[in-house]
Amino acid sequence: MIKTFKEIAQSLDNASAWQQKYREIMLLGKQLPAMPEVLKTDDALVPGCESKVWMYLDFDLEENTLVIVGDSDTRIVKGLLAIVLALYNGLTPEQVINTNAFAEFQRLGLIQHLSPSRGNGIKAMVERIQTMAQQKS
Amino acid sequence: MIKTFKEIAQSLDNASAWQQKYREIMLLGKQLPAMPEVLKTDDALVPGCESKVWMYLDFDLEENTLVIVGDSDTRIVKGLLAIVLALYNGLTPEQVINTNAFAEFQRLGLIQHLSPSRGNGIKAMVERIQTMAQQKS
Amino acid sequence: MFDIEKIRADFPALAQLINEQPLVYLDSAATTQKPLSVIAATEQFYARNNANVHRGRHTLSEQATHAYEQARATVAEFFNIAINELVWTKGATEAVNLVANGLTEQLNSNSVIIISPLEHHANIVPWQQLAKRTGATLLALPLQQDGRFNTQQCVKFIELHKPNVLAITHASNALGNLTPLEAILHAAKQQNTLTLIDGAQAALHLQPDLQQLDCDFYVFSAHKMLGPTGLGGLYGRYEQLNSLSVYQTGGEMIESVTLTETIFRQAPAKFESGTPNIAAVIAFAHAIEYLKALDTTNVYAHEQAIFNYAAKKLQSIDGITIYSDLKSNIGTLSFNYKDEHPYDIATLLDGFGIAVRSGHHCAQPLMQHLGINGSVRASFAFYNNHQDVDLFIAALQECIALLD
Amino acid sequence: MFDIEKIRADFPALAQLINEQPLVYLDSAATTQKPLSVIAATEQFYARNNANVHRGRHTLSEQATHAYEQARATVAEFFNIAINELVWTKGATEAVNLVANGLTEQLNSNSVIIISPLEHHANIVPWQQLAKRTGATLLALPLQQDGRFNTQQCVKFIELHKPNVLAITHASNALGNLTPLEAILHAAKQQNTLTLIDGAQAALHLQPDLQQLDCDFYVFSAHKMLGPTGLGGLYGRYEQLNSLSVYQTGGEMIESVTLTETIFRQAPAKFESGTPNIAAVIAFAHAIEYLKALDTTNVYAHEQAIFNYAAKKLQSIDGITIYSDLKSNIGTLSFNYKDEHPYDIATLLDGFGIAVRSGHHCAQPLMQHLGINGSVRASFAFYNNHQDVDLFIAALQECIALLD
Ligand SMILES: Cc1ncc(COP(=O)(O)O)c(C=O)c1O
Ligand SMILES: Cc1ncc(COP(=O)(O)O)c(C=O)c1O
Repeated sequence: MIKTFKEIAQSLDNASAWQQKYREIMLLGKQLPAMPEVLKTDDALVPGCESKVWMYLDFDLEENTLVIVGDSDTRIVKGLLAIVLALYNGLTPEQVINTNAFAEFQRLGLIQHLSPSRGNGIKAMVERIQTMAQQKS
Repeated sequence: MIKTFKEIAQSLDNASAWQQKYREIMLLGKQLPAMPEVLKTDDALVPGCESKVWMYLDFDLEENTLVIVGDSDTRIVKGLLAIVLALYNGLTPEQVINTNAFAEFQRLGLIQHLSPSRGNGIKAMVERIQTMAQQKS
Repeated sequence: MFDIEKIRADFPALAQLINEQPLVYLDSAATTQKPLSVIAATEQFYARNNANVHRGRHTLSEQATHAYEQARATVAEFFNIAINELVWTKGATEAVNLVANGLTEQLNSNSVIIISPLEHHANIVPWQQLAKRTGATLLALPLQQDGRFNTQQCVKFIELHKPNVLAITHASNALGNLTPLEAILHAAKQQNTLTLIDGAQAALHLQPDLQQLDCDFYVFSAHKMLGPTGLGGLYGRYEQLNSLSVYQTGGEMIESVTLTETIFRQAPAKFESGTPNIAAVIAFAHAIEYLKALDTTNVYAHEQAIFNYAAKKLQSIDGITIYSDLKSNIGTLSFNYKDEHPYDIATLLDGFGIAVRSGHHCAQPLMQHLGINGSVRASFAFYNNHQDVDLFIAALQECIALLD
Repeated sequence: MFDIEKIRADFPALAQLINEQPLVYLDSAATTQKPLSVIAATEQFYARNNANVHRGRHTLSEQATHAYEQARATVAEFFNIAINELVWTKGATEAVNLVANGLTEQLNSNSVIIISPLEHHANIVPWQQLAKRTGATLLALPLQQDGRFNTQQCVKFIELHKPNVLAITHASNALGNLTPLEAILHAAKQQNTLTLIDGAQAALHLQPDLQQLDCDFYVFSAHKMLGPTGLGGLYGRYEQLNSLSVYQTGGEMIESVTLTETIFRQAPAKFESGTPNIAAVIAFAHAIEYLKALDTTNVYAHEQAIFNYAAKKLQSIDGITIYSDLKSNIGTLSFNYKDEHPYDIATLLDGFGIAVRSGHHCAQPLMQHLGINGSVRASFAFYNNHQDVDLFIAALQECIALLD
C-alpha cells in the first residue's frame, strides 16, 4: 500500500534519530512500484545525476491530473522520489502549483536533499512537475 | 673622468637621503660614455627588460682582462650599469670571479636593483660577466 | 553617503608604509586591493569549508558546491545575465582565448575579424592566432592620432568590412579611455557580427548591465574587481556560448567518457574542466557583494571627482604630456614628463611611496600608434582619496626636480 | 619523530563537527586540507603584499614578483627540476591540455598515442581530442581485470606499438594503485616516446624526484598537495617543453606585438599568459615548505600504516568488495558493499561525519573495465590517524546495519 503524504510526514516526524529517518525514507523507496523498464529511456533520465533517476510525466486529460512515475537506482533517492510522488501524483495543475515541495521538505528536515548541490535530481524533478502544471493550468 | 668603484662607493655612502643616492646614480650614468650605435644590436640587448639595456662583452687577450661596454635608455639603469662597469671593467677573469657584485650592491644599499624581479637587466649583466670570466679563467 | 575613510579602512593593504612613507596605491588597473570581507571569505573557506565541488556526497562538499554555485548566481545578477551564461575562467586572458578558440570552426578564409589598435595584448594575440588558424582577415578599427575613436569612422569601417567577429575593449588599460560602445555595438549588430567586449578594465568602474549593453561575449578578471587572483569570467549569450566548440577537456565538463568517445555537457559546464578555483569563486562573490553595498552612483561620482582633481593638477605641471582622454575615462592617467624614461619616473615615485606603473602596459600597438615607447600610468579606484592625489603630485614634482 | 596530533593541529578544518560528530576527512584524493601556514600566507598576501607581478616598478609589485618567482624555485627544488622547467597552470587538467595541444604540430595520422584504461578523464579526453585533430591513433595499455597492470604486458605493448606519446598516471585516483612506472618509462624511452605522467594523485604521497623518474612531462594540482585551489603545474624537460607550440596567448608571454605579428618568449613564460594566480603560487610554496619540514620517509610510513590498518579492517567486513590494489597503493580504498549503491553508503556515512566520495571518480572507462557503475572511495593522507579509521569502520558497520 502506498502511503499518503500525510502518513509519510507523520512517520518521518516520529523518527527519533537521523538514522531512523533514513530507514523510513528507504522503506518508502522500497514500497514504490518499480518503473516499467520500457519507460526507463534516456529521455526519462534526469540529467546530471550521480545516481540514476528516471521520471515519466504525463497528464490525464479526463481527470485533469498529473501522472508521475519515477524510479532510481539508489535507495535514498528512490525514497525521496516517493515523497515527491506522494506530494504531487494525481493532483490537478492548480493543486500542484499550490503545493510547495521546498516548504514541505523544509518542514520534514530534508531540505538539504533539494539543494542544487546534491545533484540527485530531486530538485530537477520538482521543477519539471511545476513546469508541466504551469503549462496545463 | 670615470670614477673608480671606490670613489663611487664613497659618494653613495655620503648620500644623506635616498634622493641623494639616486641623484648620484643618475650622475654616474651621465658620465658613462654613450655606447657606439653600431654596438647596439639586437644581440647586445639584454632580454626581458622594461628599459632597454645593451651590453657588449669582450676579452682582451693581450691584457687578459674583460672589456665591458654598456648603455641603457633609462637614467637609473645606466647609472647602475656604470657601477657594474666600475666594478668589473678591466679586471682579469680571476679578479672578476673574486668580485661579488651582490655583496657590493648590498653594502651600497642598492641590492633591490639586483633582484630578479626588477627585470632591469643588471642582474643578467652581472651573470653574463661572471660566465665569461669562468670561461676565460 | 560615500564615506571614503570608512571604505579605506576596509582595505588593509592601503594602510601601510612604503619606503617609510604612506603607500599611495595608483596601480589599480594592474590589480585592485581587496576588502576585508574577501580576505576573510578566503580564510574561512580554507580553514573550515574546504572541499572539492560537485559529485561529493558529504556535507563539506555540498556546502562548498552550494557556495560555489551561489557565487555564480551573485555575479550573474550583478551583470544582469542568466546563471548559465557565466563561465568561470582563470582570468580575462583565458576567457578571450576560450572564445577565440571556440570560434575556429565557425570561421574560414572569407571571414573578417576586427579588433582595435588600443587593445591589451590579451585581446590581440588570440585573434591573430585565430586568423592564422582559419585564414580569416584581421583588421583594426581606425583610431585617431590622439588615441580616441571617432565613432562615425568606426561605424563606417564596420559597415564596410562586415566583420564576422568584433573584439574590442570597454576601456583602454593603458589610457583609461572609454570606447563609444553603443554606436559600435549597434553597427556590429546590423552586420550580424559576433561581438566580444574586453571588460577587464571597465567592469569595476562601470558595473555594466550586460543585457542592456547587448554584446555577445564579455570578459573580466576578478583580481581587477576586488577579488582574488586566478579567476576570471566569461559572459556569453547562451546560444552563442553553447555553440563554441569545447576548449579545455577533462573532468567536470563531460557527460560520459569511453576510451573512444566523449559526450560533453552543455554550457557553462562544457567550458569548465578540472577542479575550479573554488576559494576564489566564493571570495569573489563577497567582492561583488561589497561593491553592491556601496551605491554605484556614488562610487562613480567619487572616482570621477578624484580623476578630475588629479588630471587638473597633472596638467598644470610644465613638461607633462597626458595621453589619456580626460573627458571619457574610467580613472587612468597615462603621461610622460618631457623625454624622461617612464622607468625613471616610476622608480623615483616609488621612493616616495607612490605605486604607479611604467612601460607599454601590454599594449605595444597602442604605444607604436602614439609614437612612444611607454608611459607612466596612474590608475585610480574608488578607495583613493584626495590626499592620494596630493601626495602623488607633490612626489612627482620632487622627482622632476631630481631629474631636471 | 612524526607527531600526528601536532600535525593535525596544523589543519584547522580537521577540527570540526559534521552532523554533530567529529569530521573524519577521507576525501583527500579529491582535495587535501590546508595547513595554517598556507592559509596565513594567502591572507598575508591579500592584506599586505597584494600587487600584480612582473613589469611593476614599485615596491609592492617587486615584492610580489620576488615571492612569486621564489615560489617557483621552491617547488622546482622539491621536484628536483630546473626553475625554467616549471610552468604554472590552473590545475593538472590544464597542464595536460597544454601539452596535448602543444603537440598538435608534432603528430600526424601515422602517430600513435597510448594512454591507459584507468586514467582520470583529464588524462583521457585531451588525448582523444589530439588524436581527432591530428588523425593519430589512440590506444590504451592492457590492464588486468583486477585493475592492475602487468608490467611485462605493458612493455610488450609499447614495444609493439612504438608510440609517439605515452600519457599515464602515476597513481590511479579511483583506486590508489601505483603504476609500475620504472619499467614502462624505460620501455618508452627505448622507443623515443614522449612521456607524460599524471601526478595529480601521487605527487603528495611520493614526493617524486622528477629527474630520477626520467619522464618528459609531469603534471600536478596544488590543491591536492596542501595548496590552494586554482593552481597546478607542468614540469617539462626543457627542450621538449620549449618545443610545444603556444597554448593561451596574451600578456606576459610575448616578447613583442604588432597588430600583424607577435614574437613569443621562451618557456616557461611562453605558456604563462595573463595575470597568474599570484596568491596561490606564493601560498603553495608554503605548502611545499610544510611538506619538506616533515620527513618524507616518516610521512610515507605513517600513510602506509594507516592505509594497511584500514584495509585490514575493511577486508574483514562481510560483503565488502575492495577494488584497490592493497600491495602498491598511495592510500586509497575503493570498495562497494554487496550491490548497494555507493550513493547510499556515502550519504549514510556522512550522517556519521565521515567524508568519502562515491561515484565513478571521473574514471568512467575504469568503471566499465571493472564492470561497476561506481564505488565508495576512502582516501587517506598523512594527517589521518588511527582514530579516523576506527570511526570510519564503525560508521560503515552501522550503515550496513541500516541497509541490510
Ligand atoms: C589522477 C588525476 N588526474 C587529474 C586530475 C585533475 O586535477 P584537477 O581537477 O585539479 O585539474 C585529478 C583530480 O581529480 C586526478 O585525480
Ligand atoms: C584591458 C585588459 N584586457 C585584458 C587583461 C588581461 O587580464 P588578466 O591578466 O587578468 O587575464 C587586462 C589586464 O591587464 C586588461 O587591462
